[in-house]
Amino acid sequence: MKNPPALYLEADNVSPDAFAGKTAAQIAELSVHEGNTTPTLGKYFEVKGDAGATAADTKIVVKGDVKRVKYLGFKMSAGELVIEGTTDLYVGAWMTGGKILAKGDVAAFAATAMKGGELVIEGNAGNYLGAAYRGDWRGMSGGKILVKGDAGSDIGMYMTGGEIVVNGNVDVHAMTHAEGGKLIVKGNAKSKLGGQMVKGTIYVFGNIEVMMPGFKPNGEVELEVEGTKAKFAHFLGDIGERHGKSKGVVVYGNLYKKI
Amino acid sequence: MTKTVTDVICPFCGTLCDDLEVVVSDDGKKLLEVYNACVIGTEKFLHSQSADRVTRPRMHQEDGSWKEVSYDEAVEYTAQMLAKAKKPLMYGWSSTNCEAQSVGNEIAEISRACCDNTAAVCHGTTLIAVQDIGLPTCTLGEVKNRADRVIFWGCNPAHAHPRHMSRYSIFPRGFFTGKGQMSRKLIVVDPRTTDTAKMADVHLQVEQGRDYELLDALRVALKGEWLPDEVAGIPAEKIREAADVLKSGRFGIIFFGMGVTQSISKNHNIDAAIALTKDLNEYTKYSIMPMRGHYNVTGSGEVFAWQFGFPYAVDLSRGFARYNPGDTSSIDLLTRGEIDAMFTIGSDPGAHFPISAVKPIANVPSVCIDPHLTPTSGVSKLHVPVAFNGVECGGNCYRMDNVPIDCRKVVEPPEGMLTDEQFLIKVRDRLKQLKGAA
Amino acid sequence: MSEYLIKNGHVFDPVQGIKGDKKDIAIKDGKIVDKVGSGAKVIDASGKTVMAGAVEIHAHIAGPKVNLGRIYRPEDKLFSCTPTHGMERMGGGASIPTTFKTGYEYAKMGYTTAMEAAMPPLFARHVHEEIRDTPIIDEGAFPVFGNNWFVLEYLKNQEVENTAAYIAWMLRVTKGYAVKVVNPGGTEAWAWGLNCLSVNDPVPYFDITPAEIVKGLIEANEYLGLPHSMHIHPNNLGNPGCYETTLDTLKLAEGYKAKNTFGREQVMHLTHSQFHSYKGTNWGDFESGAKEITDYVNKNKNITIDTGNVTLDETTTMTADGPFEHHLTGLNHLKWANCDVELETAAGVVPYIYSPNISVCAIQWAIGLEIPLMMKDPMRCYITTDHPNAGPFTRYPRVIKWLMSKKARDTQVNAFKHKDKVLSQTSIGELDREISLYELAQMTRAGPAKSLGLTAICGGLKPGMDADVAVYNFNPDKPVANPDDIETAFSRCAAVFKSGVQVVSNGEIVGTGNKRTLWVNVKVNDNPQVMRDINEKFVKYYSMTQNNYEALGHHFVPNPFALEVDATQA
Amino acid sequence: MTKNITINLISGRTIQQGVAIEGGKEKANYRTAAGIIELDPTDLKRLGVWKNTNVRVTSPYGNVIVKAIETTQGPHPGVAFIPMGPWANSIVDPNTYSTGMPTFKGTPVTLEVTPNEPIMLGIQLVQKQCGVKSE
Repeated sequence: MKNPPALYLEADNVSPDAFAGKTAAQIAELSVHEGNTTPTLGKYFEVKGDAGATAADTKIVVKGDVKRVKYLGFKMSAGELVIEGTTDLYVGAWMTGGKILAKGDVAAFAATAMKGGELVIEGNAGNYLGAAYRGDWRGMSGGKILVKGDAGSDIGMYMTGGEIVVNGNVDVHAMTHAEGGKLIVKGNAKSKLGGQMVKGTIYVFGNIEVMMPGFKPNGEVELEVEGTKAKFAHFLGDIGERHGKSKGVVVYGNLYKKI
Repeated sequence: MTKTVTDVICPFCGTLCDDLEVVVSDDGKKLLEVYNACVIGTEKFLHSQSADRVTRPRMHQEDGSWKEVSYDEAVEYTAQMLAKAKKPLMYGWSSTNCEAQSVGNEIAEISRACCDNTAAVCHGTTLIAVQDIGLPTCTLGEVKNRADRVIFWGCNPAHAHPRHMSRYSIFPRGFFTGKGQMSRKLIVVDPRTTDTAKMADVHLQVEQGRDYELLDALRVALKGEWLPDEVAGIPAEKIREAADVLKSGRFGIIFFGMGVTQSISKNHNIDAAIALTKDLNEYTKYSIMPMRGHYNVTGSGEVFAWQFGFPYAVDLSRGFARYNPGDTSSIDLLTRGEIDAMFTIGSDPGAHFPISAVKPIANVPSVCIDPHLTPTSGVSKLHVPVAFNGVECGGNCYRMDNVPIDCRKVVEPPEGMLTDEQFLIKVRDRLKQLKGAA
Repeated sequence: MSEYLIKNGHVFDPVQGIKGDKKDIAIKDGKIVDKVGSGAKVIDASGKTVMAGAVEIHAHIAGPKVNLGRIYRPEDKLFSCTPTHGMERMGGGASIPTTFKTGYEYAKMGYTTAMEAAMPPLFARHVHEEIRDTPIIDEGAFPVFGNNWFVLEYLKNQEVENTAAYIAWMLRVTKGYAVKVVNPGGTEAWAWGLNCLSVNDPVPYFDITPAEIVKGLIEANEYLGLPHSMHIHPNNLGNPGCYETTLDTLKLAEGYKAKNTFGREQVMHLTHSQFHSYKGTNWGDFESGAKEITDYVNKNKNITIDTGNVTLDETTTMTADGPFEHHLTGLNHLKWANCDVELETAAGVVPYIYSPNISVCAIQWAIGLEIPLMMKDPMRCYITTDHPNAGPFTRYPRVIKWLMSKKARDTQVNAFKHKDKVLSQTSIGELDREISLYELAQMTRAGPAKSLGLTAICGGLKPGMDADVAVYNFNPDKPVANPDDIETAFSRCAAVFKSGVQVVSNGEIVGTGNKRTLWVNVKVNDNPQVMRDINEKFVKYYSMTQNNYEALGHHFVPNPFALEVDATQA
Repeated sequence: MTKNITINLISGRTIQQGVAIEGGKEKANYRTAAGIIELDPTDLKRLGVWKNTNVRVTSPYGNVIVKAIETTQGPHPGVAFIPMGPWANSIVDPNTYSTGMPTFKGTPVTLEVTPNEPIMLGIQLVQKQCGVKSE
C-alpha cells in the first residue's frame, strides 16, 4: 500500500477472479475508484507476482494499511485472498466460493448475500455480516463464516442457509428474518435475538441480554455443538412471525441457550 | 386595500395543510395575516417578513465575519466546488419544491455526488423497513372517512404535527365516521405521557428502546399464544387487552414517528410494526403511515426514486446510482470521513446531526442554501439566502401520505432574491461549462 | 424541421394494407408526406423492416404505485444501474426502470407512444411529473373510475348523464385519456378488507353490483364518444376458474355499439386477458381457458383485448386491484405494499418470480401465447406484458420471437421442468400458427392505435400522419436461421423517428423528440348538479381542497396534446 | 444537597421548538425552547435542585449546558428529554448501527448541577464545537 488516498478506495477488482491470468503489470493496470476518480491499482499498491491461470489457482495477499479500502474479495468465486490488516466495508460481499482470511477487523456488510466459500475473520466483524442486501429477502444462503472476535448488529439478517460461528459476542438483531441457516455464538448475545425468525437455528453459549417475547420455552436438550457437549434450554420462535408447515406440523425457528 | 389568498399550502410539516388563508397587501409585497394555520405555520409565514432577513449571499471570513457577495459569485464558488470535489455530498432537499429537487439531481449527476435528504435523520429507517417487508398504507382522507382505531406509536402530533388530529385522524367527521372523535378509539404508545398520550383511550407507556419487543408481543397476542408475564415494562394482560382493541376495529391506522425510527432497533421497529399491520389485515382492515417531518421530504424521496431508483442516500460517485444506508448515508459519510465537499439546501444538518457529523462540514468547502440563519450556515463557507418556498414561490410538494399538492406563492420575495430553482439552474449551467458537458 | 427519406425498406403498414413491399417513406415537418426534396437526409433501409412507431396500450410506467415499486425494491436495481452516456441520463431498474430508462428502452425497441394504465386521480400531479421526466415517447394516462364514489352513487340511480359529466370534469382536471376500470366495486370493498369476486357481488354500503358499474360506464363512455372505450381489468383476476367471471364481464358489452368520431369500433377493451383466462378449481388442476375467451371475443366485434404475456422473469406486480395483491402476498410471502386512496381507488404492489420450474408459471406463459395465436383478427388483439405485472416491457422482443416462431416456443416448452403439465393443461403444443410481420404491425401499431382512437395520428405510415417510424435490422426476404435473431432485431432499432425527429440510430439514443402528453378534452353542457356534488364531496370528505385538486399547472404538463371531443349535442 | 445522577436521554420535537426554529435560530427564543432538559419531578429531586437550574449533561460523546425544567409531559421517571437541536446533538449517541440513523433516543447521560455555567445560543454552540469563529 502506497500513496494513501484522501478519501476511501473501492478495490472491487482485488479478487482472484479479476486477477486470474494476468501478470503483475496487468494487475497493476486494473482500476480502483476514489470518489468519482478512477485510477489504477498500481497507484496505491505495489503488485508482486503473477496470478494463476484461473481464479482457483490464484492466491492474493494484501499487505499494508487497508483501513480505508472497500470491496476486497467482492464477488469472488474461487481461489484465496489473505488480508493482513484491518479493512473496511464489503469484504467478500456476494462471494460464491474460495477462501478469504482477514487477519484484522472487517467493517460492515462483509459477506453480503454470500452463496458459498469460506470467510475467516481473526479480529472483529462489523454490522450486517452475512446479511441480505437492502430490500432483498435472500441473505446468506451458503458457505461458512468464522469470526474469532466479536460481531456487530444485524448479522445473518434474512439468512437462508450456511453457517456463522462467532467466538465472541454479538450485538443486537442477530438472525432477524432468518429462514434457515445456523448461527453459533460462543459469547453473549444482546437483545432482539432471532426477531421475526421464520426458520433456522441459533446456539448461544453465554447470556442473552433480553429474550424476545416471541420465543417460547420448549424444555431442555443435551447437545454437542462445535465439539462442546452440554445441556441447552430450547426455545421455539419467533411465534409472532408467520410459519410454514411440514407434514402438517408447524416449523419454527430454534434457539438453544447453554445452561 | 388588501387581498386574501385562499387554499394556501403550509410549508412546514408533512401534514401539508392546504386550507390556509393569507391576507397580503394590495401590491402583493407584504404579508399581513395568516388564518387556519397552527402556531408554527403562522410563525413561518410571518417570520418570512422579518426586517433583519439576510437577502444576499455571504462568504464566511477567517475572523468569523461575513462578506456580502453577488449571486453570480456564489454560483461560481458552488460550481467550482462541485467540479473539483471527488465525492461531494448534496444534502437536504426536504424544504424545497420538486422542481428544484429535479435540477439538483441533474447537478448531482454531472458532479457525480452523493445525494441525500432529511430522511437520513428522520424516516430513513422507515424506508429501509418498507424495503424489507412492504407497507400497507392509505391516504389521510381514508383515515378521516373510515378509521375507528387510531394508534400513535412513538409520535407526538400534538407538538410535531399540530393540525393532524383535527384535519385527519381524531376529530373530523367523515363519511363512515359521522360521530368524529366518538367513532374512534385512540391508542398511544410512548415512554412519556405526552400531550397526545393524555388524550388516549389506551396509553402503553413502553420502556424506552423496547418497542420491538412490545410489537412482537402484540403479534403473539393476536395469535393467542404464550407470553412472558411482562414485556417492555407492560403486563401481558394489558398487551392482550390492547391486541383485542386493535382486532375489534373495522378500519385501523397506525401512525408512527421518531420514537421508533430513532430508538434502538430503528428499521426493525418499523419492520415489526408493519408486520403487525399485515397480521391485522387477516382479521380486519389496517394501514400504517409514517408521520413525515419536513413538508417535502416525501417529495424528495419520490423525485430521487423516479430519476435514480432510490428514495434517499444515493451515491452517484461511480457514475451510476448506488444505495446502501450505512455506506451511502449522510451521517456515515460524514463521520467516516468519506466526503470532500458539502452542499446543503432546504435543511439544517448543523442543528439536527450529532455534533460528530457536523464537525466534518466545517473542514471542507461548503455551501448552505437557506433563507434562514442556521447552525449550518454558521459553519459553512458560503451562505446563499433564497426566497421562501411555499411563501414567495410555488412548486410541487408531497404530503406524508405521498399525495402531491402544488404550493402557492403568496407574496413577492425581496427585490433581487432568487428562488432555490433559479439559483440551482445557474449552478447547473455553469457546472456544465466547467465539465464540458453538453 | 429537416426532411428525411427512408429508402428501399420492406414496409409493413396495415393502415394502407402494405405487406412488405419495397417502398420509400418520406418525412417532412414531423409528418409522413408523399415526397420530399432532393435535400432530404436519406436513410438506407434496404434489407430492413420498416413499420410505424409502436403503440403501447397498457403499461404501468408512471405514478405512485410504480414509484412505490422503485422505492421499496432497491434489489431490483442491484448491479443494474447505468451511467450517463451520450444524451442519456443515468438509468436503473430491471422490472421497474427509472423514468429516463423507460423512455430510452421503449424508443430503442421502436415504440413512440405509450399509455399509463392506471392513474389514481388524487395523484394526477405525480403521474404527470413522471410522464414529463420520461423522454421521447408520447404518453397518456387512464384515470380509474370503477370504484369511484361519484360513479357508484350516480350509477346506483342509473344517472348516466351525470356520470358522463363527472368523467368529463375528471379527464379535464387530471389531464386523463380514458375511462379505466379495475376490479369494479371490489377495490371499494377492499377498503373494508373485502372483495367482489363475481359481477353480481354487491359493493358494501353502496349497494350496486360490478355488472351495473361496467354497463353504466360503457354507456357514459359512449354518451361522451371518447376516443378510447371503457378499458377493463375485470373482477376475480388471477384465480383458477376466473375465465367464467371474465365471460360474464364480456357479455355486459352485448348490444352496445361504439359511438365516436375517432374510428374506434369497440365498446370494451379487456386488458391483460391472460390473467383472466384460467380454468380449473385450484392450483393443482389449473388449466387454460384461452379457447373459451378467444372464441367469445372472435365472435363479438365490439371488444378488443391485450395479452399480458408472462415472460418468465423476476418482476414486480402492481395493480389497483388491492385485494388481489393481498391475496398474492399470502401465496408467495414477499413484501406487500398497498395504498387505499380516499373516494377513488387503491393499489397494491408485490414482487413475483415467474419461475420456469413452477408449473403454474409455465402454464401462464402458455396461455399468454395461446390467446394471440387463437385470435382471428390481429386488429383486435394487442401485445402487452401488463408491464411489469407479467414481465417487463423490455421483453417484448422475446414475446415477438415466441409469437413468430413455433420453433422458439417448442424450445421453451422443452426447457420447462413440468413440460408434460404445460402440454396437458394448455394447447400451446398444437398451435402451429406463426405471426407474420404484417400481423405484428397490426398487433403493435395499427390495432392499438385504432382501439385508442389515435388512427389519424399514429400507428400507420399514411401521408398526413405523425412521422413515428421504426426501422429494424430484419430482412423478411431471408429465412430466419435462428429464432433468437428475431429477438435481437426487435431489441434495438436501426433507426427510430418520433414525430419526424430521429431519436434512435443503431440502437443508440440520438434525440429526445418532442415528447407530448396526450389527454382528452370533452366539452359537455353545464351540469350544476354534478358541480354541486363535487363541491360537497371536497368540503366533507376529501383531504385536500377542490381548488388544489384542480390545480395542474404548465410545469406538470409542459407539452400537452388534447384530443377534442364535443359531447354538447349528445 | 445536589448530586450527579445518570439518566436515559431522549430528544424530539416540541411545538415551542417548532415555533422557535421558524422564528430564527440565531435568537434567544430558540435557546429558551431547546436549550433545556425536561425532567420528571422525582429525577429533579434525585438531582437535588429546584426546576429552572442550569445543569451540565455529559455523555460518552460530549457535554452541554442546558436548563433543567420540570416536564409537562410526564410522568417519565428515569427518562430525560431535550428538544431536538444543537444542545441535544452535542451529546446524543451517533452510532447508526450501519443504518444511517444515529441513536437520537436512548443515550445514557450524567447530570451535574452547574447553576453558574451559561447556556450558549444555538448557532454559537455549534460554531464553538466546530472551531469556527462567530461574528
